[in-house]
Amino acid sequence: MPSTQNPPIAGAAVDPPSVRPALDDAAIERVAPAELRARLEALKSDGYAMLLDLGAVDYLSRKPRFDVVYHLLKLAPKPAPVAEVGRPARVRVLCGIDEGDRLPSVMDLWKSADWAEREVFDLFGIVFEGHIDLRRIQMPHDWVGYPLRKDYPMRGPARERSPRPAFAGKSNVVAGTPPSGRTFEALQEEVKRARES
Amino acid sequence: MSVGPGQFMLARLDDVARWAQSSSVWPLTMGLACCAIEMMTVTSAEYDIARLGSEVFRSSPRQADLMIVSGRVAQKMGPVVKRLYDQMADPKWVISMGACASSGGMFDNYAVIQGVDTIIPVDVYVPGCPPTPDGLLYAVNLIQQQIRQGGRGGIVAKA
Amino acid sequence: MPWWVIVLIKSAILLFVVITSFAYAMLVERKILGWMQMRPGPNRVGPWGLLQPAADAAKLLLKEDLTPETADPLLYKLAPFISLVTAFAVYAIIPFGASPSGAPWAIGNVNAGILLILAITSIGIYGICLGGWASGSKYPLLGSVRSTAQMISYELAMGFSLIGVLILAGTTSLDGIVHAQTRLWFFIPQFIGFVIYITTAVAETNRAPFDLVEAETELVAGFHTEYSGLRFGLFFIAEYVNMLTVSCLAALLFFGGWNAPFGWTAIPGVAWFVIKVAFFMFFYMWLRATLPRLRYDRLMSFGWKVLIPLATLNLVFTAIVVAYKG
Amino acid sequence: MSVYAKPLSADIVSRTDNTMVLSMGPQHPSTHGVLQIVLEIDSENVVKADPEIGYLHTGIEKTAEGLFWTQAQTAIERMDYLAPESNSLCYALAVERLLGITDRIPPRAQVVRVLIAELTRIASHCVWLGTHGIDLGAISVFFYCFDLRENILDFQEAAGGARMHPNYVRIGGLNGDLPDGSLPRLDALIAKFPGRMRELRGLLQANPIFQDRTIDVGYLSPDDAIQYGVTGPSLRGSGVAYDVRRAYPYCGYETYDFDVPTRVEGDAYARFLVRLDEMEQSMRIVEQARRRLDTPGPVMIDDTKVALPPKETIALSMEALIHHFKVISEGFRVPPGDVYQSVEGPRGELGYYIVSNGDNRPYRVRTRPPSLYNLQALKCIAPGNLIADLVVMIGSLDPVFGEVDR
Repeated sequence: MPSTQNPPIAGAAVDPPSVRPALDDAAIERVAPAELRARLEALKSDGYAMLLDLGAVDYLSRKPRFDVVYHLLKLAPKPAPVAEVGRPARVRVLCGIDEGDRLPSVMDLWKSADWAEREVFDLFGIVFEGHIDLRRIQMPHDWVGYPLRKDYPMRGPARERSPRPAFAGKSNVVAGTPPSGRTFEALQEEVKRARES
Repeated sequence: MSVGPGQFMLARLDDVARWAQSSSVWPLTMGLACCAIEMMTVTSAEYDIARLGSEVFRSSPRQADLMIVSGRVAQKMGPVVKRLYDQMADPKWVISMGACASSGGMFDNYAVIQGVDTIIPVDVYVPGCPPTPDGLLYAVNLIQQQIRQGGRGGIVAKA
Repeated sequence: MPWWVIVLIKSAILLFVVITSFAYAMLVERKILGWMQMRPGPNRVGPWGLLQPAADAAKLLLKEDLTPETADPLLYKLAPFISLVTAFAVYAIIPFGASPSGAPWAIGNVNAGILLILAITSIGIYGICLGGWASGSKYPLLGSVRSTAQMISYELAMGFSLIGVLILAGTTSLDGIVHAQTRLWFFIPQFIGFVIYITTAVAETNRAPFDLVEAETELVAGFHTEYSGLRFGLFFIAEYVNMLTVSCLAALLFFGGWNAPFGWTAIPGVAWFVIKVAFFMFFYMWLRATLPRLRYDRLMSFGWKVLIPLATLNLVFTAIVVAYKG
Repeated sequence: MSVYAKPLSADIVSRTDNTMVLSMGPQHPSTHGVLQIVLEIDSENVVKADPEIGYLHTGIEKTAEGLFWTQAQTAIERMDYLAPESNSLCYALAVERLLGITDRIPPRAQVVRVLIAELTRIASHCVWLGTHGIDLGAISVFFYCFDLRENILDFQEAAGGARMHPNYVRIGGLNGDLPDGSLPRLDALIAKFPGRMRELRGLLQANPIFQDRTIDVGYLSPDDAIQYGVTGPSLRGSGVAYDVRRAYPYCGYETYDFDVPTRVEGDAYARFLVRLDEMEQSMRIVEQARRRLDTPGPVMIDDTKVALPPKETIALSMEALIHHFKVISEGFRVPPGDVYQSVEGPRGELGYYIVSNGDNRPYRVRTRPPSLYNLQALKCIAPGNLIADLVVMIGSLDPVFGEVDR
């Protein structure tokens, strides 16, 4: 896939988790998308009451392309002093998924998955089946493209082709017409044109 | 060319107006990112922007004279900033606080508008990441100077 | 000289005094807040910041006057004037001192003075209600709804708290009430009434901790969110003039007006009056620097469930005592 | 892909006849930044609250992918701008794990890291308390808090060179030892702290209006808190004493003597008290760290592959010059692997999931932002309360939008 990144982002994609597991104290599991839901349900009923984090990684040239990473914490949902909490177990569940495939949503298991899944959808374009309100969360709702994918240019498609205007001499005398000629409308136009082409 | 009494009077009134506007610059309560914390700090005891008569932070854009763009302006926030600027009543001034607001700073990426001056006119740029409260105070001083002299345009608050 | 010329001159002097004192009340408030917060406060505009109020006023005057498209144009433009005119009108009957012969220093001496003041200040709140409603925007609307509720719950308790004073003085004219306090200031026999009055007065003038109407951190700027420039300034003026009014009333009704304490008559009566008013103004500023804001519904229940029953009890008790003593 | 995002409009909030939709933010004095909450209100009662975030999305994670390992730290500090050193500490710890040098960090560096992290926590809580006070209308608290914060920032500036983002904690240790004269300054701060805390407690804790505003407001049950992934003081306000410093100690936290304050009430007042207690506990740790600072020692790992060689050796040794040039011009390479490292930030468990593919830049830096998860709980606690309470709830969850949106 041609990339227009600037500066170039590290090239050869390997799958680091398969190279060197267990650098931290979390137990690591790799699950296929079909078994993901069942495995997470089992973990939940096993006492992993908190979904610490839900994120994704794009291994551009790997098959399957994305890893969705779940971090779970075994913490009982009741008031407890320090001694009782102790050192709750952590588990990391990795699930490989290809572009266009869908993952089951875990929003009904852990409510914290709501925004996390929306964020992964927004920035990676991974669709979670069963999420009740899957829409963009970080980017404007009419944004095109998924910025955290490796083939998405760092500065966005709109600006990546055109070098930014000279920095010097930037001042503005009258509202709306800075000497650089880039008003808000012009900027919007530029973005629109870039999106269409 | 002779100066008639009327013209003289007008000139004096203009001076009074400029003095009043420069002595009572009320900023808009609009915090964006890291710089917003330093913007808050400028009201605190050690810096005290109140000395200049500018501690009256107004939350309603209608009543504010000065917009301090304090932090990076995301693509999603850009239209909001523009709208707030449009909602402010004339005369109004803008300080672009910090590297991100002035130029995008270190975040030269898809998400950040590269300089708030692409969407609204800026009067004073303050460098720094974030600028110290002293820097912002100096910028407000420059704004006052600018109002008194009647000019508009991008000034960089260089120490 | 015809009588109306005298009234005009008196009014002009009074207007000047009130405007000056409100302007400097604003500056002093900013200074006092500053000192309480370990900072100097305004000190660059003119010597010691003395020209700050003038600069603020001139700036507001020169600021663009916006009218939102959704606003009701007539009421939107009228509302600040309602607030302002009623705020100033009260001073027509407030006496500041007395000549040696006993005649009060006031523009007009009205028999039913206290009632007139209550009536006029009640109209003032319409400025806030109408202004908020006519802005055609949501935050001002919420602000004006709050002000309506606040008006209903607090006017009543305030009125009740004053009746005790009226019973003791046996008159409704303001200089009569002051004369009745030559021996004993009413805040001693009417202490509960005084506390209720001070509380409701803060609520009436929408000052912290009862500043719900413009609660900045909840409703952006409350009822005047959409106002800019001069009209916003008028609301501002009205607020401070009202603050001055309730301070004057507190001094007149409970602190003996221009009567000197402990027979210290070396200082003239007017000066005593000013000192007392200044004390109450300081009290307001102190409150603002110290207390968090009450919640809207708590304010209502505080008014209805605490203040009004208390004021009623106070009233009944006073009436019984006065009737018993004959 | 045919899934399109729905635009934000009034119709996403279900409305009945009696309600109106009110947009609170993104510019609102008490949303603590650029949060927008689309409220459905019935007079002043909140029927439904839908927080809309992303107004400060900066793409820091993407930017970090394009920078060297050490450079990325600069961008990462800008996430949680109230506690920048917690971010850099967590990131540095994670990268140290990937490099396998965790055990070789000099002890003095660890002590200073603890010191800086705890001072940062106090400074962050100062900003929280000040703004929380302002939200409630108690304006003076703000000034006393910022005065204390100013002292901490002065210390930080002396140590790292900048007030807010000093980038003092580095991969492998610290950017230089504490400068001369900073320990007396620290002692003065330690001496000043209890008095200031008494003032702050006096102004708010026993104030009946403040109690009235915060007690029983924003009740978050332990069950809900864990469901929503709430951590930090907000979770401990609900009674669960989960603290990363105790559960997964780092930087030698297991050798410090401190309590983990908890409350079982779960309301805004409980969270307020937990944070105040936490400030005092942090000061306890600072005092202990201060005592350990009397013994001098190195503050950077003795490994010129990762750390810059000492400045004075560069002019004398060819090898040092080469190492210096290599580290500056192309950074260092980190063996491939992935790691999840978390620290207890002022807002809760701040975690970094970092993937390295063996290059000199991070392949992926995923943050576990405590504010994002804490703020989500707002959807649970907001309905059924007044707008005035909503302000209290946002304040008591203490979100920082640099971190929520990144």
